[in-house]
Amino acid sequence: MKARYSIFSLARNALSYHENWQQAWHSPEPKKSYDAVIVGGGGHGLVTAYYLAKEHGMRNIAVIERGWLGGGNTGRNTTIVRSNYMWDQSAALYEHALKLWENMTRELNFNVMFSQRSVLNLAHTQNEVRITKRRIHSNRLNGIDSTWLDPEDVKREVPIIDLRGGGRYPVLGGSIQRRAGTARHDAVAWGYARACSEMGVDIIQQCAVEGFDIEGGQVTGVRTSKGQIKTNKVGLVVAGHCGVLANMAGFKLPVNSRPLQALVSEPVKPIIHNVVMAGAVHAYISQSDKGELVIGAGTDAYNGYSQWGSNPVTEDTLAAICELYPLFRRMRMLRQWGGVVDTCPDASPIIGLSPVKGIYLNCGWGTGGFKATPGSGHIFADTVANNRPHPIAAPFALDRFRTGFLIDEHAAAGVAH
Amino acid sequence: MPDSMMTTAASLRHSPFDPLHLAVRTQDGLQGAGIGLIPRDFRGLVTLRVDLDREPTARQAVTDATGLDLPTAPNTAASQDRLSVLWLGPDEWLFVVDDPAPDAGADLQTKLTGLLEGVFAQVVDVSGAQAAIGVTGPDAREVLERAVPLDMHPRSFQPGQVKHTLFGRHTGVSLHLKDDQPTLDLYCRRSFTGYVWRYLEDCAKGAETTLAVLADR
Amino acid sequence: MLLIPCPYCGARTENEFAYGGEAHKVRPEHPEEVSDEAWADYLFLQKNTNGTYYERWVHAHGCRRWFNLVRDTLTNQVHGAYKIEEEPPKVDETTYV
Amino acid sequence: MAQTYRLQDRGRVDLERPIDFTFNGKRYRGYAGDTVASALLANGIHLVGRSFKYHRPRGILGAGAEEPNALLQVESGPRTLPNVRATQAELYDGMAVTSVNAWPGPDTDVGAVNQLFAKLFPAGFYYKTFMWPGKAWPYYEKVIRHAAGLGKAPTDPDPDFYDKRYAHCDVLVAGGGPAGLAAALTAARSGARVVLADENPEFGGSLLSARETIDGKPAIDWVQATLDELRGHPEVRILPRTIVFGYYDHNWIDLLESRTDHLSRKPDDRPRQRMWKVRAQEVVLATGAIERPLVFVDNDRPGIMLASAARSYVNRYGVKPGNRCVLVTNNDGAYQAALDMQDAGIEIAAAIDVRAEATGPFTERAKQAGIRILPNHGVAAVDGAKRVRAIKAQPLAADGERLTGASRKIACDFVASSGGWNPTVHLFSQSRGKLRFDAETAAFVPDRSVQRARSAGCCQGTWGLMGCLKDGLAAGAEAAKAAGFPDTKAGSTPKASDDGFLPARWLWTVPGEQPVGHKGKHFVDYQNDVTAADLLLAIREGYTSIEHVKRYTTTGMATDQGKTSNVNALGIVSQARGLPIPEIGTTTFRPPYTPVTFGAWGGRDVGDLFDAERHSPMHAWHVRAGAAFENVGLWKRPWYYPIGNESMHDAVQRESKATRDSVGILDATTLGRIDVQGPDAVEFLNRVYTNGWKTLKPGMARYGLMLGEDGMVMDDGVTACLRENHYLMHTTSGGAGDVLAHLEEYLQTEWPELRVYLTTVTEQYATAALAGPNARKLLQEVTDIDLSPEAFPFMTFREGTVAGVPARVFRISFSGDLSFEINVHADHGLHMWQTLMSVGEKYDITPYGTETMHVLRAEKGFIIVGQETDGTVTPIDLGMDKLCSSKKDFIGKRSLARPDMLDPQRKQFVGLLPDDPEEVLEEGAQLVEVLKDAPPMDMVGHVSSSYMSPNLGRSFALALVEGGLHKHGQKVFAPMPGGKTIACTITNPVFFDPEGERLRA
Ligand SMILES: Cc1cc2nc3c(=O)[nH]c(=O)nc-3n(C[C@H](O)[C@H](O)[C@H](O)COP(=O)(O)OP(=O)(O)OC[C@H]3O[C@@H](n4cnc5c(N)ncnc54)[C@H](O)[C@@H]3O)c2cc1C
Ligand SMILES: NC(=O)c1ccc[n+]([C@@H]2O[C@H](COP(=O)([O-])OP(=O)(O)OC[C@H]3O[C@@H](n4cnc5c(N)ncnc54)[C@H](O)[C@@H]3O)[C@@H](O)[C@H]2O)c1
Ligand SMILES: Cc1cc2nc3c(=O)[nH]c(=O)nc-3n(C[C@H](O)[C@H](O)[C@H](O)COP(=O)(O)O)c2cc1C
Ligand SMILES: [Zn+2]
Repeated sequence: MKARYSIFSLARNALSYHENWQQAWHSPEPKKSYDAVIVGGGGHGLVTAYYLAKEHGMRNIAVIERGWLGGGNTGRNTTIVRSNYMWDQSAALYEHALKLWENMTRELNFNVMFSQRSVLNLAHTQNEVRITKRRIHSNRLNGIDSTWLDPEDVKREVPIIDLRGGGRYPVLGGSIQRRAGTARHDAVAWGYARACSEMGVDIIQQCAVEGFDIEGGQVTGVRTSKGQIKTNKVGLVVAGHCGVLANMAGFKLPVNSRPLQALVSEPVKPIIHNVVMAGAVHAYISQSDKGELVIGAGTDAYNGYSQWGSNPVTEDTLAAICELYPLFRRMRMLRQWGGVVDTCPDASPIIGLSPVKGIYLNCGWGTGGFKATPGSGHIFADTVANNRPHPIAAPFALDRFRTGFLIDEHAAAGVAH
Repeated sequence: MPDSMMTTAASLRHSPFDPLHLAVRTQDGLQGAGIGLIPRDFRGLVTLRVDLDREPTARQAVTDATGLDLPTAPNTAASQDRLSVLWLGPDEWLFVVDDPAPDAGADLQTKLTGLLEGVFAQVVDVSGAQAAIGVTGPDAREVLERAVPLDMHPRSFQPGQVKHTLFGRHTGVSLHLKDDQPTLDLYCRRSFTGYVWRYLEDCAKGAETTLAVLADR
Repeated sequence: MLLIPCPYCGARTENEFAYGGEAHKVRPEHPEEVSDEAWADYLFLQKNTNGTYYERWVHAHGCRRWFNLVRDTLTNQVHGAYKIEEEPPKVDETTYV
Repeated sequence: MAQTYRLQDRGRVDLERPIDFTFNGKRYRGYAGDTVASALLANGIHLVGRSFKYHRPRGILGAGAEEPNALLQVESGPRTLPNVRATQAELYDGMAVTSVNAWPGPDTDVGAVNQLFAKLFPAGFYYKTFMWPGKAWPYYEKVIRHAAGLGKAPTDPDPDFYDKRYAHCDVLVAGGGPAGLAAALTAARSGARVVLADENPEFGGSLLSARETIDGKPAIDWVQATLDELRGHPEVRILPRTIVFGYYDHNWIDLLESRTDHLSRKPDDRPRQRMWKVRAQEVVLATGAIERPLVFVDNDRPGIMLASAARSYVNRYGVKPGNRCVLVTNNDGAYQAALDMQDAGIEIAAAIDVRAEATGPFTERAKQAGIRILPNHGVAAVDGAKRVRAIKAQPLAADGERLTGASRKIACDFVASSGGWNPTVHLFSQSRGKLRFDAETAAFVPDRSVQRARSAGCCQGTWGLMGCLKDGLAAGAEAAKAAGFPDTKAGSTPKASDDGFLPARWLWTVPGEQPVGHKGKHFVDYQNDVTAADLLLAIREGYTSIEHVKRYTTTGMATDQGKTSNVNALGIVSQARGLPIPEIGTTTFRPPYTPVTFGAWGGRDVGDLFDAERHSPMHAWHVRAGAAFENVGLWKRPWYYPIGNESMHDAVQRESKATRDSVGILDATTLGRIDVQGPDAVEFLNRVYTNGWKTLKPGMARYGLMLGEDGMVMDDGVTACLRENHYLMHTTSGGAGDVLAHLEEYLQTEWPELRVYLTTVTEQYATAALAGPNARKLLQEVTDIDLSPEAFPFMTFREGTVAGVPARVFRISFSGDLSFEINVHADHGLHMWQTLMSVGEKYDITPYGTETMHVLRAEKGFIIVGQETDGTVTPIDLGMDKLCSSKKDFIGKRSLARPDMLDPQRKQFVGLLPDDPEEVLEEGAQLVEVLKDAPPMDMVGHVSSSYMSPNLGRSFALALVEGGLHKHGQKVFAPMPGGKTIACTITNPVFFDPEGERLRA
């Protein structure tokens, strides 16, 4: 049993100079075989393992991570969490996740700093106004909190914004979801890893999956850089690398991998208190608890697996930030990086079965899967354990690209961060 | 028909520069300015599209119509008297008639179309669709390098060359380098004239040089 | 900012170009005769290679021609460009995990 | 005011030019050439701020970009700048700087209470607490947020402007020390275009801080001579105050040039900063090296600084950091600083040397100079919280992990510390070059370049001056040659000394009296308050990967990005894990090298130039008429034309009615137009539109619907047959660019056999749409075209003159009324418009904007792509399946046959009439069939367009409703916020003139 974290345990440990803290998770060598192998030690993979162990009694399982835990998009995203999606299917999925976020810190006994500071989505054109209102009405009737803001309301929420948008893109209004916000991204990975480890899940880092053993259309094992592992259930949760693993397993996905970039400014005293997204000009901003402005940009225009992101995209985003927040022109960029996101034609994820028996898919989250982390893992664990899609996952099956039942979130917004 | 409308069509024209209310300096020269911009009102512009491999007779037909040999080397232009032809792509050229007459473009179009009868080609009058801005002066390259990603250095952009490129963030322009003063003609889409002009003004400011608006011709 | 060798105009910066995705995808000659699966394959499925990738680009702010490029999607190294009607150049292909 | 610590006999500041400035409100004096840091030190000030987490008093550690402590707020008001490194900020007259993160000031800082609880704040403590009670996190968070951050963001708009430019060169040299200057020289001699950039106001790099000679003369003479020669080469561009901050793909390199920050009065006409976006054929990196501090207990006390910084203050700025110095070092090189200081009259109280034996060329000279050296000693303790007063030295045990024996206290007023050197490999790493760990110097050095770049001088681990010069000369020559220039040969290297800093001992934590973490703090990352104990804790808790260590402890994540802390952290982690440093690896170097202003990235692409505004030839007229404008793509289109104080609603009602009653005029110039020509033009149209084109004769026009290959509606518009094989296609205003790109792609890649050419002619024409019952009468007054219905039927066009200029007039209608669209050469647009306005006066002609256009078309049930459609709507959904030919293939056709496209329950296009004719539905409102008391409710559709119509005398709307095509007459409800519900009836979407009599009139 792990020691619980609290102010008291901190005080107690302070007396022994913090020399007696236990490991948050163990790093064992892989066993010869597992009941299920989750490929990808990002948030989604870890949550999947967590619920497989917790709700489906599967303890002989492993999470296999090529690099370091949480080092994929989980560790490089702008951490926006919201559930105000337009289509019913998406709303169900993201709201399921948001509810789990609201209890995550206590469930894990690990403070993930889920900060429900509210998320605003600005509308800059008449068309955006129409789409935003359509989304708000839909949210409301789906039981999700979402309200329209007139420009003056936007100004009240974000006093530093220039409603004139530099003259070119005036703010015509926007939506606000007050239950939405941000979270400490690394803590999510660490908190779930700790909880998994406690239930006996093997977390194996620095171990890349390099191939699959497939017999008669059924997966029988994975080949990794640390050797062969037998298993007949494999969950692929590798975000931008889903195409690479699908190719290994002999099928293709409707996914393009693209670098998506973000950047932070130097830390300053609190100046912006919520998350503000401006789809029309591709700029998303919030301020972390450490003080830096966290800014998200658009994806590169072309496929790529490089974790940087192209230069013109940075320029465009910072120009937009200067437009909406003229007083940030003198702020300085401290660090810029990228992650490889898995974009689907309809900007919705793929969750469910794959063409290979025993291989399950959880991918296509693109620019916006962090917010889904707990919900995604929860319904995916159910899917893996029971070999059929969880009801919330059902509409997100790969087959929709054959039948045409796309869940096109482009219709609702430019980009789905 | 009301009397006011009986005037000739020519005087009823407005160039894309009219709304900019430019203070054009009519005396000669830059007078110390680092860059001069010249609103080149009213040019005859015609696009030609033809695949010279597919249509071997086209080349001669064009020469018959214009006296110019179509430049086939990428990024080049040919000029003679008041007519230039700019390479825009492997099967695309822009003819520029340096003549303010309202029908300059239409006339050339008619002529080319006639001579290319039976040839698979496209000839389109685009005199209204584009605006031409002359750019000259010792700082012209420095200023333009703020607007376009091209290398403007004489080693890589020589007189007689034309390059089509991105201008600012949103629009394409063609740059035709005419001499090493340098003097260039910049062609942009008409609706972007204000953007391009203001952008160039701002580039001059950024380059810490002075800008003069010079009269055409 | 990539430097892309347009087969017509020469090397220009990335922001003059627009991307067109995987190259050598061919629209079925008779779409009505192909299965839903095959159609979905044409419409949506991607090789999405991590490594040597054959892809379409158009010189949007240049000569407006479409052409193909061979690029390493991990390193962004460009192996060459060729016209739509040309054969791809010979390159040592790499794929990464 | 006296600058007690100013040396009169050395330094490069201009003693003739005193400069007054204030620090925390108090006036001080410095000289031209000073940085804020050197000026403060000249005035005896070390304490400049407080640390991030513990609010510990902090001083000045470095003398350049590496500074982690002395971050200040420069100025207040609109030009304020947070987090400026005092060591880089050039002093100017009247400059006002203040401490950050300290209230009321660094001397008496309230936040310092944090130090009392420091024991509760180890790395990652926040993950373990603030969890109780459950809902309290927001309150904790508020407190945490207020404690965080350093300086204050400006709160006023920036008064400055920024320049941004592209540049191309053959050789870019980053860094202007001896190596960089030498490289620029040989490159320049070859005739190559060279850009040489250095972040400092002066070139010379570390030579500015040194007292070395080159060819027997002061090194600075060589710098001068080199610069003079470089200035004589016309193709060389020399950029001082310019950081090379980002190295991207394909030798694309970003630079930031500072233009006015160092000026007292900022000229209006000069940009504050300039961003250079450089494509370099070849690159020489000559970025030097950064000294690392030693990690000993309480090594953050004000007065403790890097040995190289102390040397720099003495030699470059003519400032004594104090009168009595203790050197703490693990290497020989630091004695060079001690010697220079001693020469300047500073007493070297002692040198605490952690090496078992203090040896090496500089050490020997120090011994000769009488400097007392304590070899094999560690630092037991540091006295003095706000300024170091004394340091306690004690011998090291044999393993170097503990202290042993008797300690002695050495009084001092500052400490110079040296833990070795890190080559500045940031740019090399950004270029994805591979690093190699050099065990001898315990440093990462460049191994293999991935891009066309090479390193020279200290940044590649060449430590002696002569070696640096040689490197530089060779690298410059090689780069020029690789860029295609004649071989200039590096030539012979000027004579200079060639000492390195070895021997050294790599003791990553210098032990103190008590074990690390027990008493006192061993700082690794000063700025983020990360200690050696924090690193050890992270490893103990399983955060063993260096990336986890970084994120758990935040080491290296501050504004200095770990410039001084990086390798020390690796050393400590390596020791704790028992793995060699190369196996630990480094974290990723990312741009920018030092922080870069957002405004410079934005450059001129802000304000009016943020996005291009496209204007029609009639734009100025609309502005004069007082129109309100709407963005449509990049176009500015008149939205409505209010008269006096008229509201938008009133204006639109008036415009709509006036048009239906008499005649209205709309600027339709923005419609996309594509000239389509070639023998296969009809075949092409057949493939790209859903409907058939074979029967369209010259003079006729037809509406076409265009789909994406996924079967979804993409665009629509009217295409006219001008002649055989020659068509003019119209697209939507916003869609024009995409449509042309889409069509060209198919032509060039799928159907190269089709003989068709496309050319955009959108702006060739200016277009006015005249609509309303009096349109014909009005137009007939100004045209020679016979407008009679017989001569000019609906869906045809005619050519002639209008207002005396050549025109092509289409008889098509988007308003549903009798309508003519008049196209003239763009040059004639304004004339045509004005003529129609003046002749139209007698018909009360009314200009109308896009909003009225929307009302009128909606009354007719005409869709707008992007409003009725959203990328998920098929022609079948719109009830336009009749427009989809069954006889041919077209783009998107196959997709319409997929199973889910045929589902009768898809959302389909309908009209809606609210039960209350006064009630205007909100666009975007969702519709339900079964009302519930509260959400959730099942939605069956949404309102896409909704208006009050003065012509119908009531409100109406368009919507998409599940199975709607077969639900005409049924009821649906729009539940609104606040409990209100709007009941409506589903109808046919054509509300006005269903037989089309008006439009054919
Ligand atoms: C810059 C940026 C900003 C973003 N902003 C937001 C936002 O604000 N809000 C939001 O909701 N979402 C955002 N996202 C998206 C979000 O980060 C992702 O959708 C989400 O984190 C994906 O989580 P994951 O667990 O599926 O993937 P990851 O965290 O990427 O985990 C996948 C893991 O699989 C591993 N892997 C890959 N190949 C192999 C292999 N062969 N063998 C073993 N392991 C392998 C990877 O190393 C990686 O650790 C953003 C993304 C980026 C890049
Ligand atoms: N013997 C030793 O132990 C030792 C240690 C360090 C330095 N040195 C001496 O220092 C000198 C090193 O010469 P060098 O030319 O290699 O380095 P340098 O330090 O003299 O010059 C590097 C220059 O590059 C600048 N710079 C660094 N990064 C930059 C960037 N991104 N953008 C713009 N400017 C940047 C620095 O400010 C500096 O001015 C030699 O004289 C050497 O002997 C010796
Ligand atoms: C929300 C968020 C906040 C961050 N804040 C900082 C920061 O304050 N300082 C910093 O150096 N990096 C910060 N980073 C960036 C990380 O240092 C790192 O660049 C990112 O996780 C990608 O990893 P990589 O650069 O190692 O590839 C932040 C990242 C995220 C996702
Ligand atoms: Zn080209």
